[in-house]
Amino acid sequence: MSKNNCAVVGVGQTKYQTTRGDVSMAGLVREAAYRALEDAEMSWSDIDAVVIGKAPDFFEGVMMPEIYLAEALGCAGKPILRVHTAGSVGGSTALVATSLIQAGIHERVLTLGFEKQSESNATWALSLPQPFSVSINAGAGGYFSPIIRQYMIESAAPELIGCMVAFKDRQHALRNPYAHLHQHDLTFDQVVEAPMLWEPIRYSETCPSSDGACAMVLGSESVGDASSKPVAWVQGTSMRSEANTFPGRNEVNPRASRECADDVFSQAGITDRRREIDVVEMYVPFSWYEPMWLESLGFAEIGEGWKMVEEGATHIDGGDLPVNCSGGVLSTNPIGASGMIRFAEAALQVRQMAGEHQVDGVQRSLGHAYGGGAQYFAMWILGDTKP
Amino acid sequence: MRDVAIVAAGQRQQAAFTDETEVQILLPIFEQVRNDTGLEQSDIGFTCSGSSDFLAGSAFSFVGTLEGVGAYPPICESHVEMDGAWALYEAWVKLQIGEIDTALVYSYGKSSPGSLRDVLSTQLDPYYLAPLWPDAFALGALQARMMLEQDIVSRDRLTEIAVRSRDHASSSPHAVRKGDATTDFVEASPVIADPLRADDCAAGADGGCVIILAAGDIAKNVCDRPAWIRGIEHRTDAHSLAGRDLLSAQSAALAANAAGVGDDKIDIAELHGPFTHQEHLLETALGITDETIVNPSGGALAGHTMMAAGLMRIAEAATRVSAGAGDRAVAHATSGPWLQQNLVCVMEGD
Amino acid sequence: MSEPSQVEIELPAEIRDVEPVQSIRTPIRMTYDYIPSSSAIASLNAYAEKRILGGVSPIDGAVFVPPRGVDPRHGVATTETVDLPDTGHIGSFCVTRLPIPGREDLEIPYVSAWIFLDGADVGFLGLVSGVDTSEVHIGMRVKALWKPDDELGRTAENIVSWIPSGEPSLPFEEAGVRGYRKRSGAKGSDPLA
Amino acid sequence: MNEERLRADLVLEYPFTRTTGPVIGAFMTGLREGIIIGIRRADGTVVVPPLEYDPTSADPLTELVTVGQAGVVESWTWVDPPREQSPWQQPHGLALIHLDGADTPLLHGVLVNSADAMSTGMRVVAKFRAEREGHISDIEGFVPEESVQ
Repeated sequence: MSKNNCAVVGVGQTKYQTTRGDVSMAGLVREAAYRALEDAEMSWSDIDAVVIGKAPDFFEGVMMPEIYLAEALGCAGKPILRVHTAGSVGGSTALVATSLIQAGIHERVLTLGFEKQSESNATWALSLPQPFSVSINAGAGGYFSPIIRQYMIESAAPELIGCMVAFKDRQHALRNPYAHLHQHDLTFDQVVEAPMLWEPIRYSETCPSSDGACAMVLGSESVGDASSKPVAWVQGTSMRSEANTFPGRNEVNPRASRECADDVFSQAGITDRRREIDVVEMYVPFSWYEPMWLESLGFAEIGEGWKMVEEGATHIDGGDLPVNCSGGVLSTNPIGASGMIRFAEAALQVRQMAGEHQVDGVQRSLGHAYGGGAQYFAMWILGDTKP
Repeated sequence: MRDVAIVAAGQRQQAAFTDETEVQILLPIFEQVRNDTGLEQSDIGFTCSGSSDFLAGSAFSFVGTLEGVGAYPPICESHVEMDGAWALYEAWVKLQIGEIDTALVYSYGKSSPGSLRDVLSTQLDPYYLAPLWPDAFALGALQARMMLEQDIVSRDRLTEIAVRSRDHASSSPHAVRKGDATTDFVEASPVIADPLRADDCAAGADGGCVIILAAGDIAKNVCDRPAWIRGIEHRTDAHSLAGRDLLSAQSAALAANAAGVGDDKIDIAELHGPFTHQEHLLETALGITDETIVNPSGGALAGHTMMAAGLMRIAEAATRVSAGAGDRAVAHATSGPWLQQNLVCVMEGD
Repeated sequence: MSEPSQVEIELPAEIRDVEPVQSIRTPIRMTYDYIPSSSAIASLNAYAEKRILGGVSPIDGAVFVPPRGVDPRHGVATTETVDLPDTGHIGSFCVTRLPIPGREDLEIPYVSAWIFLDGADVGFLGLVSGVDTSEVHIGMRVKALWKPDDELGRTAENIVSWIPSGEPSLPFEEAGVRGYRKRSGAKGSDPLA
Repeated sequence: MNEERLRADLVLEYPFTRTTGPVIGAFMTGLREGIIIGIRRADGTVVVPPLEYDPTSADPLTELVTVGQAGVVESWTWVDPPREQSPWQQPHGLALIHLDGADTPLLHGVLVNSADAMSTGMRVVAKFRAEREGHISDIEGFVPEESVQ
C-alpha cells in the first residue's frame, strides 16, 4: 500500500466583494469551478467527484446547500462530499479531495469552498442566542481579542506590529485582482488611527465580510504529468483538532497547531522551515495572528514572530518569507472559501501563476488554515517536484 | 483495495433525548466501542463525524461534540455536514491511503427541539422551493402518489413494508416505533400527507451512532468477526425536478452497482428509506430479492435520527455480520429530498 | 464551454424593457423548544440560589465551570459537582465598541472578560462593569454582581456582571490559564506552556 | 426549589435576501409581470422554473421562453394544517404541475376547498396576486381551470 501522488492542476477564483449581487449561489460557485476547469483544460465530464466545503449553513440559511448545488457542479450521477470544519473548512476540504487522489480512488477531483455572506450577517450567524445564558460575545473578534491581548503581553511586542501586518496585507492585495479590499490610498497612519473595535483589535486589523468561491482541480500523478501547464505537487498534508476549553490550554499557541505543523513539515522532509519554504499563505483574520502563527509554525522562536514582521521578512518586496502575497484573509474573507484560497494561492505560487503577486523562484509553499476557537488546523505543503 | 473492517458499532436512539446534550448522548457509546475493542482515543488514527447545525438550532454543534471524543492531546479529525455514513466513507478513504490503521466515526442528531419536517424545507432550492416551505412529508407524498398511480408500487406493498418494520423493530432495542405489527393496525394509521399514513413515514428520533474501523490484522486482533467492507460507493442525483425521475432511485442504483452489491447473494440489507415507498424504490435499485432479510432492525421507519440514520444502517448491518447472522450484508444511507443522494456499503464476514 | 458570467441570456420579449428583479426576500424563522440538559439544569437551579456550580473531572479533579457534563480532554462524563465562590479574576478580556444583536441594552464600550473563579480550572465569558474600561487588566480580582433577590430566576443571567472586588491583583504569570499551569506544575498541561 | 421543567422558545430568525443572477431573476421578473418563464435545453425541452445550467451536463442554458399559465397536475398531496412559514394560511393542495409548453414539473399550491377537489390529471391555472414583487409566491396558487372559464 503506497500513497499516490496528487497535483493541483487547476485553480479558479471569483472576484471577491461584499455583495456579489450579479449571481445566484449556484452562479457564484460555478464561476470559480468553471475557471478551475478552464485552467486545468478540462470540462465537467472529466471530473470524477466533487468535494465542497463551507462554514455554518446559517450564513445563507440553506441547510446542506450542496444538495441544491449538486447539478450546478456537474455532479448528477457522481459522488459529492460536503466538509465543514469551521474556519479551517476550505483547507480541510482540499485535504479530503487530496485523500481521494492519494488513496487511488479518483483521477480528477474538483474541490471548492464558498460563502455568500451577503445573504445574512456573519455576526448574527456566529452569535445565535442560547436561552438561560449570557449573550455578550460579539462574533469572532470578541472571541480572539483576549487571546491576542495575552500574546501582546507575553511577547512584549511593539504595539503597532498588528498595524504593520494589516498595512502589508492591504498593500499585497493591490497586486491581486481577485482581492476584496483594494485600498489604493491607504496609509499606515490611517491603519493606526482606525477605531478600536474589539480592543486591542482595530477596525483596520480585521477581515472584511466577502462573497466568493475558490476552486481547484486535483489530479493523480498521471493527470499531473499530462498537464500542459506547471502543476503543484502535494508534498505533505495534515489536519489536527483539539477541544476548546480545558485547564491549561495554550490558546495563543495551541498544541494542535504545533503538532499539525510538525507533521506536515516532516512529511515534506523539511528541517529548516524558514529557509526551505519560499512563500506562505496563512490564515490571518486578525492582523496579530501573523506573528502568532509564525511562531506556532516554527518560522520564528516563541515570542519572536513579531520581529519578522518588524524586519519586513514577510513582505513580498524583499522579505525572505513572504506571507499572504494575495492580501490574505485580511483583504478577502468569504469564510467557507478563505482556507481554500490559502491553499490555492500556495498552488499558484508554486506554479508561477500568481501574476503580479508572484514571488520569484518559488519551489515550495505552505497553505494554512485554522478555525473554531483556534482548534481546527489544516495545512499542506506544495512543491514544484514530486515528493 | 486495502482490507478495512467495522470492528465495533454502537448506537443510542429514542424519541427524544430531552435531558441530554448531543455530547451526553454520545459519551456512553464512545465508552462502549472502546470497551468492545480495547482501543483508546490515543490509538485512533483518524476521527470523522457527521451532523447538522439546523436540527437543534445552534451553530457549530460539532465543535461541542468534539469534547465527547476526548480531543487532547490533539487528534487528527474532520467533519462532514452530512449523515455519518459519509463520515465513514471519508474515514475509509483515509484508511485506504495506508498511513493509519484505525478510525473512529460518529454522528448524531437531536431534532426533537424543532420541527424536522419544516426544518428540512431549508434544504431545498432556496429560490423556487424553500420559500413555499413544502414539508418533508408532503414531498414524500408527491412521490408516493406518483408511484401508486403509475403502478410502481401497490398500496398493499406499502402496508407490507410498514408491517415488516414494526415486526422487525419488536426485537430492536433502538427502535422507537414497534409492536402492533398487523395489517389492520397499519391500515388504520391516520393519513398525515395524503396518500401517506403515519406508518408510511419514518418515526422521528434523537440519537447517535459510533463505529470503529480497523485495517488488516488490527481488525482481526480487536474483533472476533470483523465486518469487512468489500465495496463502498456514493452518488447523487440532481436536485431540480428537471433532472429527476421520482419513480426510481437512480443514484442508489449507480452506487450499488459500483459497490458490487449484485456480485453475490445478499443475506441482510439495511436500507435508509424515510418512507415505505422509498424502501420499495431502494429494494428495486439495489436488486434486493426474497433471499435477503430487509431491515432486520426495523429500518429508518422504526426510528429516524436525522444525520445518523444512515450510519445506523451500517452499524446494524455490521453488527449482524459480526454476530454471524449473515455472511454478506449491504447497508444504505440517503440524504436530500426524494432519495437524492445515496451511499451503499457492502460488508462480509470471514 | 464559456465563462458563466459571460453567457448571454436571451430574454423573452415581455420582460426585455422592464426593470429586472435582482434579489428576492426569503425570510426564515425557525422555532425550537429549548430544554436545558440535566447538567445545565443543576447549574441553573444553583444560580437561582446565588450559587455557582463547577463540574469535577473524574480523571484529575479539574473543575470546569459552567459544568457541561464532560471533561473535553478525556471524553468522560463529569457527574460530580462542586460549589464555587462568586469571586475570581480576569484571565484576559476584550473592550468591545460594537453592538451585538439582541443585546442592545449594553452600553458601548463594554468589557467582556474570561472570568476564572477561585477554585475553577477554566474560565468563562462574563461582562465586567463598575470600573473604567481603561482600568481593567489581566489578573484583576472581581466578584459577581447578582440581580436583586426578588428578580432571581433559573438562569445564568442572574449574574448581571463582574465588578472589581478591591483585592490585590494577580500577576500576569498567575492569571488565567497560566495559573493552572503553575498550580499543576504543568502536569497534564501543555508542555510548551 | 421549583423543579418544573425548564424550557424556552429559541427563535432563529433572519430576513435573508438572495441575489438571483440573470436566469432566476428573469423568472422572478416574469412573475412580477404576470408571465411564467422557462428555459430551453439543448434537446429543445423546456425547464420550468428555469435553471442556469443543464441539470445533467451542467452546461449553461441561455434561451428563456415564455410558457403557458395552465397545466396538468402530475401528482398532489393535501396540506392540513398549513405549514407555519408557507404563503398559505388555509389547508391547500400541493402539486407537481406540468405547465403547457414545459417539459418539467413546477411545485406549487393548489387553492381548492378540500382534498376531494384534487386529482391527478386535473387542469389548473395560475392565479397571480394583485400586488407582485418578483417572488415565487407572486403566484398565489393554482386553481382548477374550469373555475375561471
